[in-house]
Amino acid sequence: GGSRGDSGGASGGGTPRRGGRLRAAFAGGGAGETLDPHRASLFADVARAKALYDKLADYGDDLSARPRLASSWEARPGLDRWKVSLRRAEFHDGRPVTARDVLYSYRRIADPAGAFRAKASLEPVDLDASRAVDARTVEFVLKRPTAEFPNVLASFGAYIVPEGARDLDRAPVGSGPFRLVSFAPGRTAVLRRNDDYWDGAPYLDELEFLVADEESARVNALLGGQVEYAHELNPATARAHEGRGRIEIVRLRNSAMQAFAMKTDRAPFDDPRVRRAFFLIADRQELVDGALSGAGVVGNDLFGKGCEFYADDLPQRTQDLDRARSLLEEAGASDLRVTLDTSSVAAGFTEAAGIFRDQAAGAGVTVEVRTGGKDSYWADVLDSGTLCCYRSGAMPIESHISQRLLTDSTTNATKWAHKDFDALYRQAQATKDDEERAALFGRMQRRLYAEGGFLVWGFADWIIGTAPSVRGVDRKAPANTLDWVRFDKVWLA
Amino acid sequence: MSGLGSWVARRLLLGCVQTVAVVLLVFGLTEALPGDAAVALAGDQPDPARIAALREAMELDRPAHERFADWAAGLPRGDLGHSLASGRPVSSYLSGAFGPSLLLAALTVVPLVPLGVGLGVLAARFEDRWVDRLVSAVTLGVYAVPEFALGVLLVTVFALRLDWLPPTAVGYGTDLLGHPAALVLPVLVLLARPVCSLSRLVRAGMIDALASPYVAQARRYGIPDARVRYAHALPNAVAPAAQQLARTVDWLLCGVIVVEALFVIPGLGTVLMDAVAERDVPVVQGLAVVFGVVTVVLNLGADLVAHRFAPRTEVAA
Amino acid sequence: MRGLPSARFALGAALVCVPLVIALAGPLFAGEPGPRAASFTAGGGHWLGTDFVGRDVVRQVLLGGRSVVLVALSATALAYLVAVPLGLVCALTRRHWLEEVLMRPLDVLLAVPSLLMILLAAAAFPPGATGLALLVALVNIPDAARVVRASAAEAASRPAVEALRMQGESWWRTAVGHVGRSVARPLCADAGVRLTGALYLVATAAFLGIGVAPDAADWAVMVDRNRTGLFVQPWAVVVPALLVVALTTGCNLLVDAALGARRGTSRPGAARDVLASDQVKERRL
Amino acid sequence: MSGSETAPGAVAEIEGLTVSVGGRRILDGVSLRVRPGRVTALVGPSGSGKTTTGRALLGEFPAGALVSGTVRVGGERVGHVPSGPVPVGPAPVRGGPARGTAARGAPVGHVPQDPAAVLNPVRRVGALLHDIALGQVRGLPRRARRQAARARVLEAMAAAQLPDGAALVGRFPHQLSGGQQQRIVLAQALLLGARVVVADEPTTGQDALTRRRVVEELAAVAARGIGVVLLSHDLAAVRALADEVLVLRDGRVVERGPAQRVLRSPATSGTRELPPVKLALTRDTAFGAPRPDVVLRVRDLHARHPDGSEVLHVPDLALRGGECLAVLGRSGSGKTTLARCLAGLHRTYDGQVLLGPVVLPRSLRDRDRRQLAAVQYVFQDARASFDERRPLRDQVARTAVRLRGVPARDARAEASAMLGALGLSTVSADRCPGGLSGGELQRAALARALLARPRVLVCDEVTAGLDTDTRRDTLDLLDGLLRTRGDMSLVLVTHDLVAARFASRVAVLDAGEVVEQGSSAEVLTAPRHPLTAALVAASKAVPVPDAIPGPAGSSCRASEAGSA
Ligand SMILES: Nc1ncnc2c1ncn2[C@@H]1O[C@H](COP(=O)(O)OP(=O)(O)OP(=O)(O)O)[C@@H](O)[C@H]1O
Ligand SMILES: Nc1ncnc2c1ncn2[C@@H]1O[C@H](COP(=O)(O)OP(=O)(O)OP(=O)(O)O)[C@@H](O)[C@H]1O
Ligand SMILES: [Mg+2]
Ligand SMILES: [Mg+2]
Repeated sequence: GGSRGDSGGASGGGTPRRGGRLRAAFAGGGAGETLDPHRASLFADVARAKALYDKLADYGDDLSARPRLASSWEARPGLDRWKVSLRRAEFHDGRPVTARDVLYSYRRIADPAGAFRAKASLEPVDLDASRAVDARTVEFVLKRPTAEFPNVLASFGAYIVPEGARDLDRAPVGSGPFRLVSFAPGRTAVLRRNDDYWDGAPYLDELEFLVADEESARVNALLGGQVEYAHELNPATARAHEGRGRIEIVRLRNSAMQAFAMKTDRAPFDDPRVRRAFFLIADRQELVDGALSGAGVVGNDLFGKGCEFYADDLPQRTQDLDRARSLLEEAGASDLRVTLDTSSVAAGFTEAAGIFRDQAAGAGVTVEVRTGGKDSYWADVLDSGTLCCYRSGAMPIESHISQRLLTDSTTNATKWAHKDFDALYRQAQATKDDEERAALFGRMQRRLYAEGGFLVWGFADWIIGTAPSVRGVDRKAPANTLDWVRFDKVWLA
Repeated sequence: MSGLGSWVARRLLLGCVQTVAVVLLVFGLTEALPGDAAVALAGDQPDPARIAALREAMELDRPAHERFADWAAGLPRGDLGHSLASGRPVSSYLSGAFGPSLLLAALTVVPLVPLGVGLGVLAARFEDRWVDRLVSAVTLGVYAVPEFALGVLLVTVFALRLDWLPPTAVGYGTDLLGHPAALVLPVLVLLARPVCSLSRLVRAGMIDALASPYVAQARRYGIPDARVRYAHALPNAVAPAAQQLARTVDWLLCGVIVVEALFVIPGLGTVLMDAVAERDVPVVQGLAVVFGVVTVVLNLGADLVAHRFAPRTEVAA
Repeated sequence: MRGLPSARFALGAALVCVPLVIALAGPLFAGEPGPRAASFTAGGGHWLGTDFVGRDVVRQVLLGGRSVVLVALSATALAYLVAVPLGLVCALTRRHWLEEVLMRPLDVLLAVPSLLMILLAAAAFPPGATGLALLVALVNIPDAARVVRASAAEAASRPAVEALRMQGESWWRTAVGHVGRSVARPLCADAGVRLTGALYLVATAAFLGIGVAPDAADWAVMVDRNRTGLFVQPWAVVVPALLVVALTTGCNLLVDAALGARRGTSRPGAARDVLASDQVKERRL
Repeated sequence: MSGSETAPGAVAEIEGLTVSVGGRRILDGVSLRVRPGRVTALVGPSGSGKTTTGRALLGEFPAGALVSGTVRVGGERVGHVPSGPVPVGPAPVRGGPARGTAARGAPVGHVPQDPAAVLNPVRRVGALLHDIALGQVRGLPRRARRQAARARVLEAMAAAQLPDGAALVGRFPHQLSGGQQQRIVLAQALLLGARVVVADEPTTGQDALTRRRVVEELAAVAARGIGVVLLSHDLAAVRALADEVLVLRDGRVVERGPAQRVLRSPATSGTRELPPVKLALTRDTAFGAPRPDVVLRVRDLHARHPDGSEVLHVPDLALRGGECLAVLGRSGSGKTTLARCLAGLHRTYDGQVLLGPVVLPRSLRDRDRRQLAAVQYVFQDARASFDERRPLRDQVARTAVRLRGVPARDARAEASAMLGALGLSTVSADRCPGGLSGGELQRAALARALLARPRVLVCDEVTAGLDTDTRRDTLDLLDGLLRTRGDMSLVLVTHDLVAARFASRVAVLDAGEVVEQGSSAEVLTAPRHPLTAALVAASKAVPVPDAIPGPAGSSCRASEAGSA
């Protein structure tokens, strides 16, 4: 099982103690928040969904899939049919979790009318052909061989709800570690321990999610003892309080990739030499120190540091302005002017843009920073512009590639479209052997390292603050993985 | 007074037109913003197919005027429509957020008026002496301190260092009255700048009034000092101060975003922020109705006061 | 200078001088940008530490005055340039419809939350200092116009104004030269605080991408953007904030002093001041 | 209150008071003693320093003035005096927390020359009256206070000749006529029960009947033991009231003594021209030279105030070329309203005002320059009609610049000349209005209107605040203009029947109705309407309570009668 992730990095030691109420402050989505797990998109939504529901699988610290409601999975040799067995688990209303519930949930997600976020992740599955073999076995039929199918089971938002459940926003019934007591959108959600939880009942009696959009409000509430857990703190705040004893700072490494995305299909970045020049312009440490306030590590133009299959054998790139300049000259782009799109949509974006602008000036490149509105930023930069700030939460490298780097990827922000690259990916998905697959992923990554569109300059820490009495908070799990905001393993000392 | 009556009636009628204009304007502005609810909901997964599906689900593919007409048709029934983001009725958004906003506004205005007026009168009374200099310098200084800085300072000192007051109202939801201590700091932060601007306007008006022959006459005739100041000089300073006060109340009711965020008070400002971010047009429109009505009523009130304190205007040739 | 209330004047002048000198001369002394350090650190040759993107705060402070002075002052001035005539027209007209035509649309603007306005501007304006000044002015006009109108209404109906009209005096002289001057004090008080408001609106707008860059060297922007590091590296907030406070407080005190002086000299016959002879002498220096 | 410093029997005292502004001595060694129950009158030409002396008793001096001497009220020093201790009295010592405290011991009642200035424009006139009264009924139980205060207010108003007080307390100052404002301020002083009352021209701007009653009331005040300081040009009133008279000239007391002696036998040059009203001697014809053409005509005029009350109804009134029309009537009868309708300052009326054949727009804002220049109005409250921040001459000259297109420089020269002709020196004209006396301002206001070369000049009480000489000079000037400038006609709104006699025609208003109209000779010698008769009678027979025997009194009356 994948439930042992907490054993290593629990914050503070001692034997877990039952009881108590934990209040956790998150940035929220206002009165538009929802309890429907399939609609979850904010961290607060996900944290609530995680407490109320389960997925069949979830990501471990290295972003490989770990079984959850699924007790095991097994592929047919062709890798296009997967048999998934469910463990014995019950919904909050006492009904057992069955194969029919799984199929209902996935069909609901895939329903075009719902426009749910996880629909894209479930795309490989042919849900019409998939069926319930028995009450606790599902056979998934895939549209093509998919070696990383368990990642689909673990994908963001693929929660299992009871068959026929409709009014998930008001009366959520899940199989998760907590049951809902009350919910006021944009303000609070109170949950109580589910004593019958299959993975062992939580230690906490009660869990309350509170919404505080402003970071300083979360910190103040934590310092003032109004909450015991504050999600998403600033690096500067962390530095101010780290080691002072008043609150505990938990840094979740490698949680967010920070990058500049170059559109490889248009000038000037359609020339690989220009892309390479840009790779050499970036002083990654300066970016991490300046834009992330030091809370992170430098990147190497590849996604997924710390993940399974990550190509960490490639040499770390460093700034080399002379080389960059000559590359640009070669490409006939010595007096290059580019516009860098940024926005306050994510922490560090505008800062990184400013810093990069100054670095680029060193190589004779004029970068004009254009600050756009944050609400439509992602849609705006998907197709327009040439260079933009980019970030991504943790996900398996395979998902990153399938979502962003294939010709038919839906969010291909670098417009990376190469038939041979697509073929490599498909080949990897059809390869059952892990090592062979790793080699294939290595080839793909080397290609990206040499001439890809993502200038990945860093990986930001995810910073969480807790009261000293809070124990059992995992310190290694990147955001979006199983052990992140996992309150069933947390206890109050 | 029939003149005044018809004036008020006309203004109220105009007020309805104004509110309609506000709603139209806000609708237009929100529509003109790049992106729509579907894009906003898609967030960092701007999958075009999904956005299209969302658009269809939210009926955003219909022309703007049709959607507006639909929404407007519901108004007479008191139906403000449903949120695009959550599908919940807009009225529930408004009713939930109006309480905290109203409470904060009321709690701020109650001490604001005596404090602002009192300081202004005090400064004017001791014009150019140390009291005035102190009041002027402090009010100006405080005014120049941004809200967040003041908030952080107050929270650090009174909540985190001294532990006298809770640092935020997190978790109290709409039941703020049940936790009066949590309201002290937000109200102080909200008060700080309006007190300064109000007191400066009052001071300015009072200095002229206190130097006037009619105040000298009242003094000479042995009217108690306080009464001279408040009943005879102050009315001359009231008109601009009333405007300022109306603006302040308007601001308090229509979005004290920083303070709401800093102290986690779920008021109208927060709802507006979220709704705009989500391009939740029906909610924004509902808010526009509230803001329009509030502004119209407050401006009318301020104009009535100004009218009363410039009685001679009625005879202007 | 003729008998300005000297203490207030000196204090105001001193307060204004520091930020003004830094704003005007600062860029000359700023020098070349040094290498960036980590954000919000102290020491390392940085007297006032580093800011949110690791730049030297001293240098940012030296560079950051000009835009503040230019944008905020011009926005405030612009707002009054429109609001004063507008408010005066409304105060002086006897035509209700004209007043309604001018003021009611402004009320509509007032009812639109400024956040929405700024967001729209962010989307519609190409970012630029001029656009920003215009926007800040626009946000302030309705409000300022109401204050002008309210303070001027009484003055506008006095016999002195009737006499001016009887003389066929031009509207401009009547309105600005007479009515405007009689309500100069409340207007100056209002303008003084509005200047501060304009400053921070500039900062907010910068954060949303309008006008100055979000990492611009600009005192108001610095205050806003460095706030996250307040507890690690307070100077990056405190120093620019103090300069802003000094600038606006000083401006206001100077205006107060000037108004006080004007009252002392320009209404000689108001016959209400009792003066000891020595006081008189002091006043006539 | 020690009283030791005050001369025995004096409630207030000025000793060797010298006030100079800008190097000019506007008061020079003035001494004055106010005794309880006695009336001390200050007379003298306009600008001689009466008002300045009166204000000194209140502890007020022109800003920037150099002052020496002593002022004591009730034994306490007032103001600044060089060696003097704390400034006391109601003087607005800037910012002093103690101000006004001493005033409570010895309040000095004050009826200023320009009453509008001391009436708070944004409060109802009853407000201050009520506050004063409340201070006096503190002893009563809380409930009864309001009632009692109100009763006192109404009583004081009645004493100040405002019998319909209940209707007036709720009005704002601008809703009262000039005379009513003055009486409100008088009522304040009466209500106050001060030991000293300074009454600055309390009878100007009042009709003859009211004037007589006001004089009676002041006599009654004195009889209550209050010291009254009467500053006045109204020699009849002075004669009727004063126990002691001081004659001021250029800030110096040139003559002082018991009223009978001073007014009868001028001892020095200062009073040479005082007693006889010389109008009669210089003039035996009516003003101007009337022609038959009608310059201005009022047709079926119904004027309302914004509250809806109709205050004026004039069916038909014509002004012929070169003629002088006097408008008479009791205070509050609508004279100013009529004048303002003509001038375009009062626009809520039905009916027409025609200039020649053309209907004049109701509001002066709709009149073009020629129409503006054609009808000019001299405000009843001259001080309020000036911008207090600009030098007077500049303001006066603007008329010529704006309405006649004269270049600025020439206009200033013209203004100086006109002001000079009215007896105002260039030096005073270069001051701001605050630096001029009431009479001086009145003449400046006249000069301002004259610079427009108007075809119709509407004068609202232009001579009210002037001494006999100046008044005569001013009227002479107007007469001269009427004669030389054939195209000018004059509407003289006045309470001054002497002046009215020189008008070609007279219209009498009562409660907003024209009750009598005709040639002045007819109307004033054989009045048909009882009101006219009463006014004429009252102006002839100024009450002489303790009759001042001798030629002084008779000379005045004789001269007035003789002019008829
Ligand atoms: N704005 C107003 N609203 C209501 N009533 C007014 C207003 N202004 C003046 N009145 C009243 O109208 C009447 C006529 O006033 P008007 O000023 O014409 O009198 P007047 O004859 O000039 O008196 P006086 O000789 O005292 O100057 C008075 O009774 C006055 O109280
Ligand atoms: N602030 C001042 N500066 C210079 N001169 C002044 C000032 N105030 C008054 N005066 C002058 O002092 C003289 C006396 O003025 P005051 O008002 O005492 O005269 P008055 O006798 O009351 O005249 P009137 O009868 O016209 O009211 C006038 O000539 C006036 O111009
Ligand atoms: Mg006088
Ligand atoms: Mg009158």
